[in-house]
Amino acid sequence: MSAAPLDVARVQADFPILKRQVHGQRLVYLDSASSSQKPTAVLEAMDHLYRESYANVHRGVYAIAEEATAAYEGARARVASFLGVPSPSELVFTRNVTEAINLVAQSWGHANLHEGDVVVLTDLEHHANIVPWHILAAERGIELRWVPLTEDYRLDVSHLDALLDGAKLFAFSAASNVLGTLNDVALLADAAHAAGALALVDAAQFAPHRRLDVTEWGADFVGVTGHKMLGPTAIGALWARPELLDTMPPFLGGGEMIRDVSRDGFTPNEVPWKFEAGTMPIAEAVGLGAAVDYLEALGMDAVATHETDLTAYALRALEDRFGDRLAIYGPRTTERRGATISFLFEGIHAHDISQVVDEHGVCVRAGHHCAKPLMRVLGVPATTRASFYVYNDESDVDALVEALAAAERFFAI
Amino acid sequence: MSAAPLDVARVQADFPILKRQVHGQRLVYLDSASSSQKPTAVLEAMDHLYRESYANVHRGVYAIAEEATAAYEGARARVASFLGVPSPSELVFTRNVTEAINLVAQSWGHANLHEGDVVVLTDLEHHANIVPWHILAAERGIELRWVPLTEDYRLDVSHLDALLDGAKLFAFSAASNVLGTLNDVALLADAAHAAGALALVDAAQFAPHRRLDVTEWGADFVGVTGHKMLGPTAIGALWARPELLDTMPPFLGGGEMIRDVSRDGFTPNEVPWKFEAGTMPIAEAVGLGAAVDYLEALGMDAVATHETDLTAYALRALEDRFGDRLAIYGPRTTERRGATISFLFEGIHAHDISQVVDEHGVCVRAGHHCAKPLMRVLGVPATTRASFYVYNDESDVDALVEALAAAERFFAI
Amino acid sequence: MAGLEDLYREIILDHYRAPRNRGELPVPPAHQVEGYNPLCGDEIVLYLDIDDGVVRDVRTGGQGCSISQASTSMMSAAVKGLRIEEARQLIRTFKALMSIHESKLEGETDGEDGATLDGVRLGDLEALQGVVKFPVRIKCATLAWNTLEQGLDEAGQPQPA
Amino acid sequence: MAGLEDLYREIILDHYRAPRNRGELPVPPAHQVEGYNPLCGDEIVLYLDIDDGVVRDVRTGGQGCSISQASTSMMSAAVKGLRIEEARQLIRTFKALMSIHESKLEGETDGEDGATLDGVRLGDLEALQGVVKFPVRIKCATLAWNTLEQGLDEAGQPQPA
Ligand SMILES: Cc1ncc(COP(=O)(O)O)c(C=O)c1O
Ligand SMILES: Cc1ncc(COP(=O)(O)O)c(C=O)c1O
Repeated sequence: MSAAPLDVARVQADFPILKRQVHGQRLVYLDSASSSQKPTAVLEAMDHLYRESYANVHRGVYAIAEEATAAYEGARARVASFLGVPSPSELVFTRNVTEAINLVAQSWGHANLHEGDVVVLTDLEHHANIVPWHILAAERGIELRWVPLTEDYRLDVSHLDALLDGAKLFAFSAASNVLGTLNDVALLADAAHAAGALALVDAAQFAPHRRLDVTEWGADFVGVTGHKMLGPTAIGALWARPELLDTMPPFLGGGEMIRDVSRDGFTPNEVPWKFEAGTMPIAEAVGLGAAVDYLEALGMDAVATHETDLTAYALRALEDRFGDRLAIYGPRTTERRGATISFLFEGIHAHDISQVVDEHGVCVRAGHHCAKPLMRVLGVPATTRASFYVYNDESDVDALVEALAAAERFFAI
Repeated sequence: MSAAPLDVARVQADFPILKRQVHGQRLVYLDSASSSQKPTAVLEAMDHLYRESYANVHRGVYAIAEEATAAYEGARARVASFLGVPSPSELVFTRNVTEAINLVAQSWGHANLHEGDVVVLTDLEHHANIVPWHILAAERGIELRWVPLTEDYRLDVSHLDALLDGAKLFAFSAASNVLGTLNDVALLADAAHAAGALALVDAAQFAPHRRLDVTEWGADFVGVTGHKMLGPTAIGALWARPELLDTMPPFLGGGEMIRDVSRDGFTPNEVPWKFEAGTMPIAEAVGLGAAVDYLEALGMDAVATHETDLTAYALRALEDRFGDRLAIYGPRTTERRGATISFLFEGIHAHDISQVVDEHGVCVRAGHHCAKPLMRVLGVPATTRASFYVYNDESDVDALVEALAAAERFFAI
Repeated sequence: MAGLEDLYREIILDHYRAPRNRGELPVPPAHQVEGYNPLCGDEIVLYLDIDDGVVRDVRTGGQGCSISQASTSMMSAAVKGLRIEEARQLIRTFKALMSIHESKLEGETDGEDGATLDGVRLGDLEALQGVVKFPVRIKCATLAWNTLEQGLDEAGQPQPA
Repeated sequence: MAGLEDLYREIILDHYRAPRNRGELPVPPAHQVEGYNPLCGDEIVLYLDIDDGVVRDVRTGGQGCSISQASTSMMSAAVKGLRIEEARQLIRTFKALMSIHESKLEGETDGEDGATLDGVRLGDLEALQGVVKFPVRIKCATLAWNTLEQGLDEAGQPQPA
């Protein structure tokens, strides 16, 4: 583990897009919570595969097919190790975390959830961890319950045991993509288990930013998504306890996931391939492998420290400059908090803010961030969200503040 | 439409991997039916997106998000036009054709197929177009029927009407990935409709090689897979009649596929986004867009002519050199036939052949090609398969023949 | 390259700051219809008082960005008093305006005759044509109109042949 | 770089051309068990005559490549007459051989003491160790052994502690 602090200038040099200008301004990318940019190492890993060793995997005995298979399975091993997964065979590649959660809902859910069964979610979930359960609820008549928020935008665990009473599954995110809140995953997983429920963790916003160890968390299912953690699009991963993977029925059917097929039926393959139907995201897995290598080289502790420092700087800068005119939706300190900051100006719509700051080269998200139930809880239709990552520095915060000031002037009544 | 014949030398120069050597030999890639190699234009299109305009799509109002959205939706429009799809909104991006077929099985199938309903398949289907129906059969008690083959490895349509009688769906491939057979899609789709069934076409092995026009085919669902048509891994597409897409329930749940979500339920988005849950294969869609541009620039008529000529040459060369010692599983002439040739040597296993020819730089597939029911019909456990594409020429056929001769000597008894 | 002033014309900001026809109407007799923009979370509610084939009154509610709010306000002012067929014609015209490709607009002289399309006078609405240069925002501008169309459909009014 | 001669040793080709113990045994008393290699379509059928804790007889059927056929033939010859615990030990030893990483093998002198692993003599089986250099083929070599293991399990024989 690297104890060296992050050398942000060096990191920035690894991200080609940061050399770009928009509207004649330096690109200030503050939307990594939506999707991160990609370092050269990731792009080159994929390019190298396609230029040197590309073939379909698991299928050919010829040299480049062996190389491609080794690259794909090697990537699985590296991602597994990055997530603290005991054995690569416990890690299923998916398109993204959305598919990972749908896989659990449809495979484990269909086999285990019946009318009247309870699934507990929280008020800060992303649609990816809501809609699959709604679909199941409509099909099966399962009941959904919601863990509410406290005044300071954290999960209110004071009635958790009552909510979990009789539940079969507790599905929650490790980090909120709107509020920046980091949840206490081990505590929530323990509570689930104490109630006899399984714990599913949506780690989409956690894995890119903090060291993640699935065994330390003690959960049962953990999903991540590659494009938010410096990897390419179209690759994500689901870890599940091997006992669960072994007994879960297949999700999608096709090549690769079978052991035998006849006119009368089929026998599924071993895990993880049982859940990997058809030609998989081969180059994308290799890209994600390179991404976790890159993060490991930076050191996840250094990443966390950098992000915490930058968040503290940003919270202070926003407050100093705008005071009460700017409302922050999320914890005001860096304690158990990631580098995602949602906010609103009194009387100016999030969308309009985002449009004006774009003119200054600053990319922030405006909208419901795929968390409409949370928006209802917050009582707003949308927020503006700035999110920071390894390639951001204080000058990016400064650019944001200046651009926001300009937007405030533009819409001044 | 370009009438110029294919300039294979120029095409070869566009595929960086072809410069590679294996075991000290020139790489002779004859496994495009499994997955094609990628031209520089495809790799550069993806690289360009990541280096210049990458952001999540449909979500940001800032400049690079608009550019990425335009690139993604532009790719949809180009792929749609390549496939003769009337409107881009009728084209859903998927991971691969396997997912496209599973989408139909789970969405349309769950809504429309009930106990006792009949789905008709054929004896030459890939597992991707079998296992999803097996899963549904096990869940729902639907009945599967199989269109048999003739002696000359074509679909035996003599009892088609009887087989289709009472069927709800006829799902078949446009081109066999084992035999090379090209089916008469329009005829099969007409027969389905005459019986009151819908027609689903697995066009995985057709779209890369022949001009495809979904409206000319008159089918109801058509699936293709990007990695076999010069595109990257992790992208495929499903076309369906808009009336069908409109009424089909969602497949996976998550961000992007919704219009609204509350604690009580959700409203799906418009098509095609209703079926695109979570962050999609953005760069991969752009790569596939570049791939179809590349194919269109070559001209699909030129591609077809080139492949037919090469197939004729290969069939002749194999017969001249090996006579009856080599059995070909598939039509012996180029009529209604693609450039995929499956064969076996008397007394030598497909796997061993493949291993020995690899030593000569020649990549061929050995195995059941994800078509085990077909293997049972053929009465063999596996075949060796050579498949040709735009970058192959007669010298590749010659290299195959020489390598096979060496393999025959090696295993001579 | 489109600038902010193309998007945020003064008249748009004016409608945004002082929206016309905010409020509710008793339902029934009025029809109530809701629209969402899934991208940005904008919500709009329309109350339509339709009588004898005429849109007698319109009231609007909901929340949204300046573009969607201004467009709602302008729409409400524009359709009030129109016959249903006229309102539908205006919807079509407005949507056509929104689907004109940027490159066409670039060549246009500034609004000289851009104010009519298919012979329909657009008036204030013309100010929204700059939105076309910001593709993501087009849905903000069309939300009110799609919702109106849905409202007219739901109100069971016959569609023109 | 591994060459073909590493994979296709003479003794392997010999077992492939003249497989030992092909045939069937009456079921019951024999146990029948089947194995598949989903990669290449290889199928194998074993008939195991197990009596008093001893593998009295083995017969094999099925189709496959030279490696899987040779491995099946060698396995049948090696386990015939072994006590069940001995057979299980041999399975473990063989699988361990198959999981030795290429780099370790590269450094080895050619089979000098490679013929024992965990103190178990491998005999002819040693010839299969070259398969390790061809990862895709390892499953061909282990198919017979996995099938045997499954057969011993299914035959209800107690597993060693
Ligand atoms: C006819 C046919 N259908 C389906 C598939 C599955 O394609 P994919 O693995 O890309 O989903 C293939 C290729 O393997 C094929 O040849
Ligand atoms: C907490 C959370 N969960 C799930 C998702 C969905 O990720 P994806 O779209 O990659 O599946 C996101 C990101 O959008 C997220 O922030």
